[in-house]
Amino acid sequence: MSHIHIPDGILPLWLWVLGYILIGIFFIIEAFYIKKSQKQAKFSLISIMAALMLLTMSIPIPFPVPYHINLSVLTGIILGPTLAFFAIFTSNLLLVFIAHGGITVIGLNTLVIGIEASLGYYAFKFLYKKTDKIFFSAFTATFFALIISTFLTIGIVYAGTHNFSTFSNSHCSSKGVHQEKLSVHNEKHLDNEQIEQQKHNKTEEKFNIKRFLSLMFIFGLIGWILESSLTGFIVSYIKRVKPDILHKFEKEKDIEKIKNENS
Amino acid sequence: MKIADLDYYATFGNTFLHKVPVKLKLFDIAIILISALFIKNIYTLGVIYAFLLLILMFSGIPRLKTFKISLYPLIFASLFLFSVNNLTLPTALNLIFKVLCISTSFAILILTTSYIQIFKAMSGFLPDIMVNILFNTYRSLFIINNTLDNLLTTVRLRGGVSIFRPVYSLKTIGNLVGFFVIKSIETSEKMYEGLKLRGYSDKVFCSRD
Amino acid sequence: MEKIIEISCFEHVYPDKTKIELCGIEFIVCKGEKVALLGPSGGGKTTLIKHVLGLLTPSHGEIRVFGVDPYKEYNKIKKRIGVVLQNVDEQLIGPTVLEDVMFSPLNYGHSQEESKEMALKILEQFGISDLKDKIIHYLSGGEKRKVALAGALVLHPELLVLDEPFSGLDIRSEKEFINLINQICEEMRISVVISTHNVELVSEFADTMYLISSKNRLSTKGSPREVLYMDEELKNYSLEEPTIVKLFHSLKNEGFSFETNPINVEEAVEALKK
Amino acid sequence: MEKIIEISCFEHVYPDKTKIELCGIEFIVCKGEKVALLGPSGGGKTTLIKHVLGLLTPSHGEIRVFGVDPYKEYNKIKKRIGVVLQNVDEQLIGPTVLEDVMFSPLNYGHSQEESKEMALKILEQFGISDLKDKIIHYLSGGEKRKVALAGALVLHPELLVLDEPFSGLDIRSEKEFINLINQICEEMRISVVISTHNVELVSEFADTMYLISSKNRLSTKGSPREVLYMDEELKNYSLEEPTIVKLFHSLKNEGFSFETNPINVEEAVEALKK
Repeated sequence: MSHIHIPDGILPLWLWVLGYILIGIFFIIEAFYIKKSQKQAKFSLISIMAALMLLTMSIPIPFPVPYHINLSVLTGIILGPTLAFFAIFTSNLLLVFIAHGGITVIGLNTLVIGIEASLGYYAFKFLYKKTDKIFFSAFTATFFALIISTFLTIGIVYAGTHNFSTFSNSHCSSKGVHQEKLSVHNEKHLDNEQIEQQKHNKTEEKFNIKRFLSLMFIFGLIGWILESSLTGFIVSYIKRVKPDILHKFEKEKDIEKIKNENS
Repeated sequence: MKIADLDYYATFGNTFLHKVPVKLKLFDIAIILISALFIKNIYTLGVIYAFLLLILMFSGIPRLKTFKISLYPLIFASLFLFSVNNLTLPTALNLIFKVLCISTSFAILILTTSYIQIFKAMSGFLPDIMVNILFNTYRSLFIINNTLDNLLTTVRLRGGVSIFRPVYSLKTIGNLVGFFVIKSIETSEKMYEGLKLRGYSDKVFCSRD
Repeated sequence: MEKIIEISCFEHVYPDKTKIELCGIEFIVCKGEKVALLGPSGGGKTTLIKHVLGLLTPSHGEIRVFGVDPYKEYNKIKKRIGVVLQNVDEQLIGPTVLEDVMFSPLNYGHSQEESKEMALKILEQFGISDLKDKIIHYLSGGEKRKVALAGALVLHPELLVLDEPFSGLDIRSEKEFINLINQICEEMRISVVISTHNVELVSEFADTMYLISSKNRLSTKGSPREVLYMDEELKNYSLEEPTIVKLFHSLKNEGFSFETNPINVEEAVEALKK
Repeated sequence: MEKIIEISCFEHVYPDKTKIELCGIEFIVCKGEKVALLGPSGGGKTTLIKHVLGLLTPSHGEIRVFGVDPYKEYNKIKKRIGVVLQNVDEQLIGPTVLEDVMFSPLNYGHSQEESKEMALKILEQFGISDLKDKIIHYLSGGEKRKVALAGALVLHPELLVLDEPFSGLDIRSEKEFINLINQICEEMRISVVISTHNVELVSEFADTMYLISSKNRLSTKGSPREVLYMDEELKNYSLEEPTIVKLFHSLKNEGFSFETNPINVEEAVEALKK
């Protein structure tokens, strides 16, 4: 549930434009770095991971909830913490055209899932180095990354919608009036004000962060467990069949081992 | 609906919408997007949506399929609407219309315009590496899609996965995806080898529009 | 004789409106029979096989496998059918050979021990016990095919379906694989349906042959000897005759006459001696 | 004659320690020569080809292509080599046929117009101009192969390298593809290296044949007629003789004698007439 499946039209302009700006800056720096470090060859791997993310979504999961695999943490593990952003951006962009997610939120989406992938990568690297248990490391890393990114999502939605009543025009004006009143209120009018405000609160449309949080968590928890176990199984499989894909982690681990032995 | 099927309609369909220049279509989408984002009047939004439905009705593209695709974002819109205290009908309708306007126009676009055309139109203002990634992703999608189809068919023919043994089923799917990942990575390596042999010089490999 | 597959004139329309129509004669596979579907690539062989396996349902016509409609009730018959599809590479799921062969038994509710026993038994029967701990990914093409076949036969199905089982194999591996199929089918007494575009090999395993044309009409049926000597028919189906058949056709055109229609080297030697 | 490829005894060790050793005789391809590498799957054909293309470098031994070491200086010679790999799908970049064929010219610095002209010309030469706006993944296997070949030849290289170009094609498409290769090579006068496991087809295009064994030693060289009649050699390389050769071997064992060693149907008819 880490995708911001928020459709277009909910988040305010400043927020999603900010998302685009941040991701744009990131990409410019990254593209420069890729060119400098002669890593252009990576585009092939990036695109295959984007294609993988898109296609694995259609794999039916035999659970009563409609759930689709994301593979964001796996993408992080395979591509590394920065290149994963490109794959994630690409898959988001392609998804927009099949009405799966909004076009305005691509920037934010890429940010959140990219951070998820990066966190997953670092968590996996750390855990695998320490424990040498492949399934455990992948599972925990994914679970951890998903929790963080869900909070990030909730935070973004909250930042964008806590003053939700600006949403439709009728409430827009009343809110304006309301704020004006609040700003000019003084001790004398306090009682009056409070009564009025309570009245207003009862009828005002307000984004309920608690309810959203619990909805996200109920759906989220199932998703986290599914995604984490799947990532665990996938990474274990890769480790058994083609360990050189996880080569970079193995190296790290070996160095750690030698260190331990020496100490 | 699968991307491969959508691409097929977009490529081989022959409706009047298929013939509209891509840039014009993207321009229209942009207008609809901006209107949907900034118009707050429910009736205006309703009219735009009705207009889009009308286009869908008479466009000659598969109506039901397109309609179904366009409904998908409603699931998430409703998740959001459930979280609003004292929700009123106008607000709900306002949001639903916004969402539907945008999703319907994208659904119509993707059934009448192939990804290649869209990418080409976009390639003018994207960095080199992004253009390569987009075109290569498109190509990779179709190469590895066959692999996935074969894998899923095999699992089905060999007994399928069962909801009653969740851990075993998850492990099976994990193995399947793991295999798919390995196979895909190998494919990407070979694709890059092929590119190199054909003289790829770290530039954009597709002609920009 | 018990009919395992029965297909009367049927038609399939793909989403892109490609129409595959396989009519003309009935397609029937009896118990214990080995049937080959011969036709050029893209001629509808795989479509037919997908219908038998319940992966597709026809727009018109009826398909019966073990007496039921496979599309609707595949679950009822799935245990009785073993399948190896075209791209073997993408059908082996287990990380190791043993785990892959154990996949079906486990899925059908056998215990871990039972499944392992069954898998080991079939691997032994196939003479590939030594592969059991190998990682699938590093097997050769021929070995992969054997493992896939073992996986398909581990539950002793009554019908074996093979889609283009020889593509990509070198001639030696092809022959080996055919011998294995023939041997196993005899031992287990199962019916087989094989689709192939390889005219040279078809006579070595098939009792009955169906020709499927690129114009997508199923219409010619017969024994390999009959069908392979139908010069005109083969051309219509855009197939080439096997080398031996071609040689004897040429010799006949040169005025020689033979009593028999040889389809393999041994028979050809016999015929030429006379 | 000018030697385009020269390989003396060389050895390659893969990371998993599989050792591929191709020694015995020198592997040489002269200007204008058509050379076939024949051997069973997994016998080192692809390894040899990867060395020629500079994708691998040998642990021992030396490889010279156009006089340079391809691993170190492939850039110098890459324009002179056209390649079609085993899985054409992975080599076609698309999105459309025309754009795919234009890929190499564009990357070698030709302008958009020039590249387009070159691509159109070669497509016409191949008789596939009608495919030019088609999207790659909607082509048939045979068409894809033709497009890949067009893409490899668009810059008129001096050497064409084909790795298993026939796998997965039906016999008719194989023949078509061989005819195309033969015709184009004659027109453009290029040298060709083809790896294949198909003993039946090899005589139809090769001037010289090398046998590569699964024991990974390159050692037998000769014209198809010579090599295909080396009964014992072929067995050592775990290859089967082509049908016609097998027939004539059997006939000779039965006491018949022939003046020639036929390798195709026409020659066989001639021989038998006598």
